[in-house]
Amino acid sequence: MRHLLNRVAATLPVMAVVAVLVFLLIHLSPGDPAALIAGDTASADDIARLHAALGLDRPLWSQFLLWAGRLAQGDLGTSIFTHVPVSRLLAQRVEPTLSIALLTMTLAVAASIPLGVLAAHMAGRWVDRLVMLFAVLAFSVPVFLVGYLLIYGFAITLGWLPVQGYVPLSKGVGPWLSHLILPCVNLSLVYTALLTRMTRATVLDVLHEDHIRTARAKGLGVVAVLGHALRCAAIPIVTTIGVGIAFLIGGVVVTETVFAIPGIGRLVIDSVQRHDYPVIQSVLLLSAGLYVLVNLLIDLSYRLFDPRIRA
Amino acid sequence: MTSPAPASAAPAATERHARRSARRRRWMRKHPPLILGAVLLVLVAGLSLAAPWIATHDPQALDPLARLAPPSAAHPFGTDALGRDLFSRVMWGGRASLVVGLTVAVLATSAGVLLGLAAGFVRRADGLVMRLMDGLMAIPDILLAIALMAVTRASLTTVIVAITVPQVPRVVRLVRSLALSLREQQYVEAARALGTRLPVILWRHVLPNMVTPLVVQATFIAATAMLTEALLSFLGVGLPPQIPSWGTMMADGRNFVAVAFHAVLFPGLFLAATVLSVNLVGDGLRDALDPRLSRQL
Amino acid sequence: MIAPTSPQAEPQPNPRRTATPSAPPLLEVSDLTKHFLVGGKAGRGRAGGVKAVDGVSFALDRGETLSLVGESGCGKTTTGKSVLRLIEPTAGSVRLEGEELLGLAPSRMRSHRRDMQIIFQDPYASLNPRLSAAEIVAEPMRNFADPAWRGPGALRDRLAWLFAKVGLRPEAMAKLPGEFSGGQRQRLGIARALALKPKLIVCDEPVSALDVSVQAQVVNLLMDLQAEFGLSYLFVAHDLAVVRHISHRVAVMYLGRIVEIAECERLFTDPQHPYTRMLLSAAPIPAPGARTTRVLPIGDPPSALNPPAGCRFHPRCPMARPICRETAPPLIPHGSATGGAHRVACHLVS
Amino acid sequence: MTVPSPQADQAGRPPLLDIRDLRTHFDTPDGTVRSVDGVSYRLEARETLGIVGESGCGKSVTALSVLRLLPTPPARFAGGEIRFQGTDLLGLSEREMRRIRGNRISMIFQEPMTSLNPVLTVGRQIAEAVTLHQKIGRRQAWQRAVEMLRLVQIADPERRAGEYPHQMSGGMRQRVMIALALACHPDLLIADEPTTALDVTIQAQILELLRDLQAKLGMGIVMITHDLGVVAECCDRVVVMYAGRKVEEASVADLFERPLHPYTRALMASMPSLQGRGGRLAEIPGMVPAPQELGTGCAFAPRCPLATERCRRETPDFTGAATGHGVACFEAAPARHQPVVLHRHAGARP
Amino acid sequence: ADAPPVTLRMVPQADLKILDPMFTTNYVTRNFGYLVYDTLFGQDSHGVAKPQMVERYSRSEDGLTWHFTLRPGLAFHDGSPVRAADCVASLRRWAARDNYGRAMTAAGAEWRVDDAEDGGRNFTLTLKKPFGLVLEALSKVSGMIPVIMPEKLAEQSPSQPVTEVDGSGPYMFKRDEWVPGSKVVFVRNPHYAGRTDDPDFLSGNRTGRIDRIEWIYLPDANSATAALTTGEVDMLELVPPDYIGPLRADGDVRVVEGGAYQANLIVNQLHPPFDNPKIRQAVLHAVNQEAVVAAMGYPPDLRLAHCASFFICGGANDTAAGSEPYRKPDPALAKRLLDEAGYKGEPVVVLLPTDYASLNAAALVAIQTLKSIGMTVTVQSMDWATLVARRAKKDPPASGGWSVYVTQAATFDANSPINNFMLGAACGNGMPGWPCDEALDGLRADWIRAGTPEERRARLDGFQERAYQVVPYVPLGQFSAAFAIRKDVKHADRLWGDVPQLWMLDKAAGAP
Ligand SMILES: Nc1ncnc2c1ncn2[C@@H]1O[C@H](COP(=O)(O)OP(=O)(O)OP(=O)(O)O)[C@@H](O)[C@H]1O
Ligand SMILES: Nc1ncnc2c1ncn2[C@@H]1O[C@H](COP(=O)(O)OP(=O)(O)OP(=O)(O)O)[C@@H](O)[C@H]1O
Ligand SMILES: [Mg+2]
Ligand SMILES: [Mg+2]
Repeated sequence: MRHLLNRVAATLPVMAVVAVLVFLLIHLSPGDPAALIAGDTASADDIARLHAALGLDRPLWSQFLLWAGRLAQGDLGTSIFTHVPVSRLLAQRVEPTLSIALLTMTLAVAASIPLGVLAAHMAGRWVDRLVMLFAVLAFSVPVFLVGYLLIYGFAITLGWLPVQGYVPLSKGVGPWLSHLILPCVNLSLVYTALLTRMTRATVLDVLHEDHIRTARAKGLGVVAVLGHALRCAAIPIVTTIGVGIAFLIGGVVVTETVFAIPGIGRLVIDSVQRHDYPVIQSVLLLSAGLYVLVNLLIDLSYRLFDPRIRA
Repeated sequence: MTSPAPASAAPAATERHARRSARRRRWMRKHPPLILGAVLLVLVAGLSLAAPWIATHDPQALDPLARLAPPSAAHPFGTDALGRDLFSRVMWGGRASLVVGLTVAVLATSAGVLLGLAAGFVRRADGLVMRLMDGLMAIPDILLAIALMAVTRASLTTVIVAITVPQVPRVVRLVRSLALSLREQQYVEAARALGTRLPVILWRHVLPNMVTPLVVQATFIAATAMLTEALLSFLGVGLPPQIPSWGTMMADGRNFVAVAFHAVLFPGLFLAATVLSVNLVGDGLRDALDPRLSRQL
Repeated sequence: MIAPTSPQAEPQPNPRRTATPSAPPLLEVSDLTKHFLVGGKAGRGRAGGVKAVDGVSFALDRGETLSLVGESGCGKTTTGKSVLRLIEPTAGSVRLEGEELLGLAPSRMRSHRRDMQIIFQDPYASLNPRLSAAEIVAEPMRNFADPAWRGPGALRDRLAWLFAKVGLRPEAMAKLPGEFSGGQRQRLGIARALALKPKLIVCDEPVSALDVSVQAQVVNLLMDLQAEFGLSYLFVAHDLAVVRHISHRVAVMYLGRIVEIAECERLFTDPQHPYTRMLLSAAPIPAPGARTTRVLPIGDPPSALNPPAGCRFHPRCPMARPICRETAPPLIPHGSATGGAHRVACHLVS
Repeated sequence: MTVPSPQADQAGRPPLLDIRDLRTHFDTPDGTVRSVDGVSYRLEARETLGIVGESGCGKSVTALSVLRLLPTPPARFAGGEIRFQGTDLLGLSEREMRRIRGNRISMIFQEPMTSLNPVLTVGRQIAEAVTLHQKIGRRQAWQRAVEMLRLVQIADPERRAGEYPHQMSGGMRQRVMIALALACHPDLLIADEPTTALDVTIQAQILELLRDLQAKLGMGIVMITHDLGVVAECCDRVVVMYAGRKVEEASVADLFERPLHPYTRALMASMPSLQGRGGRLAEIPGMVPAPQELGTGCAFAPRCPLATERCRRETPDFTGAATGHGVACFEAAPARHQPVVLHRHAGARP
Repeated sequence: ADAPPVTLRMVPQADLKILDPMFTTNYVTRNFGYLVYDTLFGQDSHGVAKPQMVERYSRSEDGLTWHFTLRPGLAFHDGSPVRAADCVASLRRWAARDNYGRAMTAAGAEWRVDDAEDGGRNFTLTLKKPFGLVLEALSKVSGMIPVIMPEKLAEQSPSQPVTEVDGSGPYMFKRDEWVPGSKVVFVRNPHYAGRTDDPDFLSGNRTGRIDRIEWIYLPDANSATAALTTGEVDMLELVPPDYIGPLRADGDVRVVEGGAYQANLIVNQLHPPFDNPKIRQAVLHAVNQEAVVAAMGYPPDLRLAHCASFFICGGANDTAAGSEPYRKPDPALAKRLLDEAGYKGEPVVVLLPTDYASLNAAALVAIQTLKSIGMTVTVQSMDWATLVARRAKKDPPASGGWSVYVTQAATFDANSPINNFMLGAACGNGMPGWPCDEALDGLRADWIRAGTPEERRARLDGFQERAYQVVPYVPLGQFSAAFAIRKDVKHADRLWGDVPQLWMLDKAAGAP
């Protein structure tokens, strides 16, 4: 319990740093948010009034305190362009993004761990070479190029899957899934590559450790030995899953654009193009929070995998 | 030293040289990805550098009446939505990718080394630097780059900065962890015992022993940077369109994917080939120089 | 219970001393203590942490070899490095030729480094793999500009001399450490330690990693150098045969404390502390049938994280009495014949 | 050839282990490494055979060859056979081999710290071996694990079985390794430097334990070590290896009394003794050759004071096996008790 | 029974951000306005203003006093009746921002509720000076349209958009289903009181036939087009130009011409070099309209090789007056004019939008044009939102201002001296570019006051002749946009102009 609290407490400074960074990012920018909010026909007076109303004339630190204070109360502000509370905008878009992220992660983990273990077992042979070639290719080809290829092939030419969009889970698992397959396959390629490489490298490392020789000297077969190795390799792999969350969130921006999915990624792109700062800030905070949260969970999960950490 | 020494040293030297080059050849044969990557990279870089002589058209000349033409003899890669010759643009466009890749790798690595060494060797700096890096790491790379682009005007410099900033924490963490382990190395301890000053220790003992992982890391950063540049351009927040780059070309072409796939395909292929070559070089270097790195990088 | 911070008496004048009686010994360590904080981040570790070295005192004369022996983790390395301030001791005093080293400013400390050097156990890890042999040996000389080796010519001569001293051929100068064998690397380490003409060398298990045949070469070299330059060695080792061969005096450590210290000959022929006896009886003798009976300690060594109260050896001591559980025995002189040079920390030895 | 004939012993049973002219080579990018190049030895039940030699001479490779635990490639059996109770192990399929490993032949490794799986309880690791080879349930297997831990003198085995390796000291881990190795009552135990990483007191405990267990369970033991002391204490016969070859084989008493091979003699002379502080140790000049640098001729010739032209040209056969004391040396056989004149190292004048 | 609602899915031309059609000139917001709000008058496909909410109206002899009476039964979405007071408040709000509204205010317009008790159905407009375009103004199709919203909404500050939505239009906005950036949902307004006459453009019976309308914003041209061909959506409001050809070839899809547009080069007339009309003329001479519209991607049949008018060619006000010198692009003449005007290489700062493909293309051609006549061009790329903010700056180009940007205007923002957003701007206006020519202002006022069509025509010609001399902006060419609708949607042939009249469409129940 103490441990848990300690861990949770350790995330606070990270989030505080993120908050400062996010705040500074916008406030050190050259544009004037007030001019943007006021719109294209506003007069200089209008802008000046807005400037004051938004508190933009105050010193930076006081603006930060004001902003952070509201943030602490869960008030993310209001979108400059749609005048809708940012929290509502985000809430509307969480489902598609989470769906993509979770499904992608599931696909990637399910594919990469067997692949990585296989490659490690076959290290140096052609299976390994093939797997590594796939991994390096997936790392090298731009996500969106693959996305368009997938759309072209599976949605337009073959017509098996929808081209774009998102159907909420409440409309049925079938439609939901059919809309997610292409984007998730697209996105999972990179993630799978990352995890496969990591799995291979760690398992390969473990396979060189002394206790694996002990296991083999006991008479264990290949599968059991690989099982042993995978257990020992769990922590780096799980860590990579966590670090990969950042990868994933970044990738979601692209896939959502390519597959026209109304998720948080699309929101952020729209907002960037319109300088809708409250939205950008909130998305940055949200994704950093998600990253920190996932990595906190992963951190806590280490104890499941490695008894040495339980002490 | 008297005269016999050089006389006997000369054959020894040539012999050692011969042995080394033999070893190098063997070593290269053992690492086909490295060779493949290096050859590919040299090829792409060569084409980009030779663009002024290879290009058949002015890469910026518009010809609206001949837009989106499929590949033909006059336009080997076809034309884009404004009738510009894609072949010439692709040849020229490599420069942006290479410049971005190289600059980001150098900048991120240098910044990372400075901060990482500070964190690893100056106890008071450690907390501050690492908290800052944790904060930066928590924001996904691409989002951070996008956000940075949102607050600045698009230009080569801003794109490079926006791509560099998210990469720095990675290097810092690597350098710091290397520094922490090198700090405990006996030869560093020995240097302290010998009265060597900290800056000299860093320069003579710590930095040279970081070079291998850093070079490998830098290649991966270069590859990531090229992809990110294309990605930012694709999302409309990257290089300004007047700079021909594979990324901006694909961004230009993305609206025409279904009617003129070639406008995306050719720059995409070149980008993929370049990134692939850099990744192969990185992987190859890692495996060749220090196989244990594969877990860290 | 109230345990005295140091159960050991102040160092006594050493009868082996060669200088005038009024001059201080070369090295005088008293009450040296080092506690490592454990448990990761500062503050959250267990109070006190690992008591790696807990009140160690001894003196070392010019031209003398004092060995530290004991089981793994008893604090030998920590003691050696603390003397050089490669590890910052928690408390105590280290005096080199009478001058206190602890608390010296880094710049002042640096100038003392010329007099004290260290040779490490691992001949692979202690040489920077990217520097040539000549650069490695020249490093200390570059750090301290001395007229004797200032200027490239003088430096080269000095290097050649050093290489010859440790039995390396001059051609070896250009090679990288990776191109040497273990024994040759250890010679490089010795040459580097020797470069500044130190008075004291801490040898942290310098031969443990070497093969028997090479070990003999290095042991001989160390002894030759001592004879030639009057060096003093603080010799950390666990191979009792080597220790017996090379030392003048031996200190036996157990869990951060010295339990017995004596002239080498005496310690091996007339060990007093039960732990010393066990240590000696445990060493395998390369002669079939030589071993008669063997008394071994009970169980495993306790952890330095929370050492037992009283005599630290009592849980493993077959002769332990109630008092051993309660009071830590002081390190007191044993036998009048030794003039106080043989000291034992045991309630059972009078 | 002087390989002992494959005839059965008096009882008509084949020997427990009979290695004949084993050659294990490694194909590396830098050429073929002949790590084991013609090694033969024989072991009877209840016998302990010591194998000594310096680092890299092929002791471990020989042992791993027996269990076929070397990765192939790069390892390759270039010749010879390994008969275990009459069956040639090199001819078995991987599946058949697996049934032998951990069941009829077990192995203990040098590093107790890393040879156990850090994420599984020790009880489970032992029980796993038991369920693998014997048709018993999980509960019984666990019971067996606890029994084995008790057998190797681990206190409170029920609790310890549920602990992880990191919760144990080095000595305890090595005992767990022994328990694991003996869990299926193997006929042959190969111990590859089982005590090198341990303190002397713990080493003595472990060696005693092994002796005890051998008396109880009656397995044959191959004891690999580089410490002649260990050999003297616990082996019946000894094989001395140098650079991938067997250079001498004798009963322990014979070997220590009248070592025949110059290498064996030099080895013994170079060891400091516990008997007194000595002058200079006898050195063996040079170093152990790297296996890929081996040419023709006796591998020890470059370091050997007795070497002749012939030694450098021809590889000496192993002779005298029938007498129970064999040696591979042209110069050795007649030279009983002849003093060996050893080189003094040129650079190390006193 | 619970038959699933018949749903029409349309890809709008842009994302709906602002919900107040009297606040912004955004076309999406306007289209949104026509769905959820109603107007007093509606234009038919002949450009004639027809009473819409108004049952009857009268005009005094001198044209200075107008009486309006609302149709009975009009109701807002919550069922409450539409009152004269709501109209008056809405019109006042509109007059504060719109060009027409301001012009009317300048003519002394005053709005008044007639029957004081609870707001009634009658209200009055009084003017101090003659204003010939009252009905045109009240039925204006573009820019900020005079919709009628409840009094309490209309009374909010006109410098902030109204964020609530409550209208009396044919459809209701489903705020709970609104996903900004992605989806806007409308359902049929049960309280809508339609007229009895047939629907015609924005007039007549606008009662919706389809139960539910979803606007699904798909910024990616490929996705949008693919979604239409696979039937995931029923309609694209604005077909990406390059996909017009492929969609025409698709048997399930009908491509409908969707109103004329004019591409424009806006020049900043506050600062050199474009404060000099001669330099503006030079640019006008240099422009090759065909290249511009070709670059924008429109197929040949939807673009004009050359439009010799500031107004929409083929529209009500099409006239060639004064355009004679500009019939052919003449770079040589342009260069000469530039020399004569004393152009000395002052830098021309072009704002290049990166996120609108067709504007980007047009701008790039414009840049090439400017360079080709020897102007020093500095390009600054930015997204449209930044550009919109930047263009409001009056600073000199060298210190953060700008010289040139490219935009486009649909028919109703181009086709008259007052509709046309640049020609309609008088001196002292806030329109970026800040055109100011006193003579032109006078001619415009004359045109507004003109009583008869003939008179108006003549004054229009005069106005355009002057415009060709002072060049308030540079027209870059004219093209037609296109809708695309799946063939299972009925009545697509009734669509006209660039406003999607979704209330006219119908779809068989049960169709996907
Ligand atoms: N940096 C450190 N942090 C925490 N504990 C340490 C540290 N260094 C040493 N210790 C602990 O201090 C104790 C003494 O360590 P030291 O290395 O001095 O032992 P040693 O006698 O040299 O052992 P060995 O024979 O194994 O080299 C051990 O318990 C060790 O775990
Ligand atoms: N996988 C391998 N590839 C190449 N060479 C190998 C491999 N394994 C062992 N060798 C070589 O075989 C030789 C014998 O090694 P081995 O491990 O048997 O030595 P050892 O006698 O057990 O030494 P130590 O006392 O250090 O354990 C060494 O020179 C080693 O370099
Ligand atoms: Mg030590
Ligand atoms: Mg070995």
